[in-house]
Amino acid sequence: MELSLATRTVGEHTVLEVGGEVDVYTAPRLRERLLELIDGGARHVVVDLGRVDFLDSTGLGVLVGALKRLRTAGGSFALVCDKEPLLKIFRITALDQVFPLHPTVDAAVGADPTGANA
Amino acid sequence: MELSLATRTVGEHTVLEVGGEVDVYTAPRLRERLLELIDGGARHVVVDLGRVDFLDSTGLGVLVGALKRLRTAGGSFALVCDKEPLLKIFRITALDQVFPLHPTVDAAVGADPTGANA
Amino acid sequence: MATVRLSFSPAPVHVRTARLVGVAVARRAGVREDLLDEVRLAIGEACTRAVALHRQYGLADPVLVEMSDGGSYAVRVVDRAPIEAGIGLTALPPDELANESLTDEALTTGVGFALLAGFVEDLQVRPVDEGIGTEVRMVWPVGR
Amino acid sequence: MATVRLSFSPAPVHVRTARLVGVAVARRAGVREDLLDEVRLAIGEACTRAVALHRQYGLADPVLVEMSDGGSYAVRVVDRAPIEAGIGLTALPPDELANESLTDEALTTGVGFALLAGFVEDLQVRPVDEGIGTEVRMVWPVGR
Ligand SMILES: Nc1ncnc2c1ncn2[C@@H]1O[C@H](COP(=O)(O)OP(=O)(O)O)[C@@H](O)[C@H]1O
Ligand SMILES: Nc1ncnc2c1ncn2[C@@H]1O[C@H](COP(=O)(O)OP(=O)(O)O)[C@@H](O)[C@H]1O
Repeated sequence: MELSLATRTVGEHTVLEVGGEVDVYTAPRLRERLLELIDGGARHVVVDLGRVDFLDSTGLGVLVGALKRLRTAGGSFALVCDKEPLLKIFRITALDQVFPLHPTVDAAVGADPTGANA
Repeated sequence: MELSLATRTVGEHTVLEVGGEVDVYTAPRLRERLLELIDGGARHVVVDLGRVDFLDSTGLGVLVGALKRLRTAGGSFALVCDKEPLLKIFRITALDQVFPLHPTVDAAVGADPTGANA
Repeated sequence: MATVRLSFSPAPVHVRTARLVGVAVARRAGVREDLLDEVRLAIGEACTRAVALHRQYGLADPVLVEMSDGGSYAVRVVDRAPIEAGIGLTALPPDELANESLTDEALTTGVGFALLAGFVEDLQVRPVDEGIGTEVRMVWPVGR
Repeated sequence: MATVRLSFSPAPVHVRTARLVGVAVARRAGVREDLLDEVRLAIGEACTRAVALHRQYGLADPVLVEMSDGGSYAVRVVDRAPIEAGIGLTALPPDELANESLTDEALTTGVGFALLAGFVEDLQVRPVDEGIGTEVRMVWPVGR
């Protein structure tokens, strides 16, 4: 239920594993953590939504914010998600056309040209 | 969460295993089952509360009703309960002085003189 | 101070909703985990009593549960039944509990009140300030 | 027809309470299990929107969620914000979603509305009948 956040590094990529409910109550903590990572120099960020039980518009807004910030900084941002209910949320909001969405962390890291070239 | 009821026979005793929540919403179903058993001829009834998650005054009322009915019919009625929170409920209501309470079904069956002699 | 109010048609199934909400709000207000079983039971008993009274008097009015956290977790359960019915509940002594002459309703009411009084240290049962009805007021501490 | 009403101070944490209650009452009303994720999301979005409006306008008034089951499961989420703010939400096209000039608030609002419109077949957003405010009305079928 509660938000969980764990960071690890895969080559040039910073992978943020998110678990629990990302909603109007917990999204500020996700935003804070993403800002810390980006301010700390992370340029290629992968957010793994594999253990997310609930994601609402506030959580999606935070993810778009991180995408924009990294784009401005010349970095990259991708999401890992393989659960159909979550994918449906991205489709319905047309955010599947905004985010690179991958079924696994490996696919996300491999698909990122910047990361692959590094 | 939902009420579950299962009946089995141990010698002269009819053991009713109750699980889930016994409250104002589900207690009528427990009452009905106990009446069925008693009307069907059961005289030595043991109610096993081992898998009960929640028990309120309505549930307790139903158990007292069964006790009275069996007493009138010359039968016996006992409860199996070993969880401290549940035992506390019996103590607070003084119903621990009304019901024979046993930690296991074996203890309940063994302690019942009618059953033991049968 | 944040307040959550739940009101529901006087049906047994909604007592479950009230328990669910009462415990969720208590947890969020910071009531200790080991008190939550008591909170669940006490809110359930207060609502069961209110629903029984509304049914007894044929009242379709909703039962109200008000939860607020301002330094402590306070829960009010309000019914709209005539006052004589609401006040003056007493716990029954053990030798009366299994007495043949005691009706099932009276027994359940007595046991319900014993549970409320036994589990809630800070308990008040009193007439509502306005109109007809009784309120059961329960307070639990918050924080460690 | 049974009705459950929940009202809460406009704080994010209570949106969780509203989701919890909304789904519990839906389940008891007989809404199909495979619709409950949508119910959870939609009630959450409607309440998130109402809380955001109350905060934006500095309103301490509670947000109201009313659930009723009379042949179907109907949920109303009522805010008390000035009407211009409430009506006229539109879903954003993809090329605008990640546009730098779009504020985070506007994006979240647009995405929230897209989720409501996308998940709830029977959705109405309209001014409240009395006083100031908007109501989001959602209906789901009950039974198999
Ligand atoms: N709004 C939501 N945001 C994110 N995940 C969700 C949301 N709603 C449901 N889920 C998640 O989707 C999963 C549901 O999986 P499941 O019931 O197996 O769906 P399906 O059968 O469509 O795969 C669960 O992990 C659940 O927590
Ligand atoms: N009102 C109640 N009626 C019946 N069982 C209850 C009630 N409240 C709590 N319980 C049950 O008591 C058990 C709690 O056990 P636990 O938390 O281990 O308590 P303890 O630590 O006191 O043994 C759970 O099975 C819980 O569902």
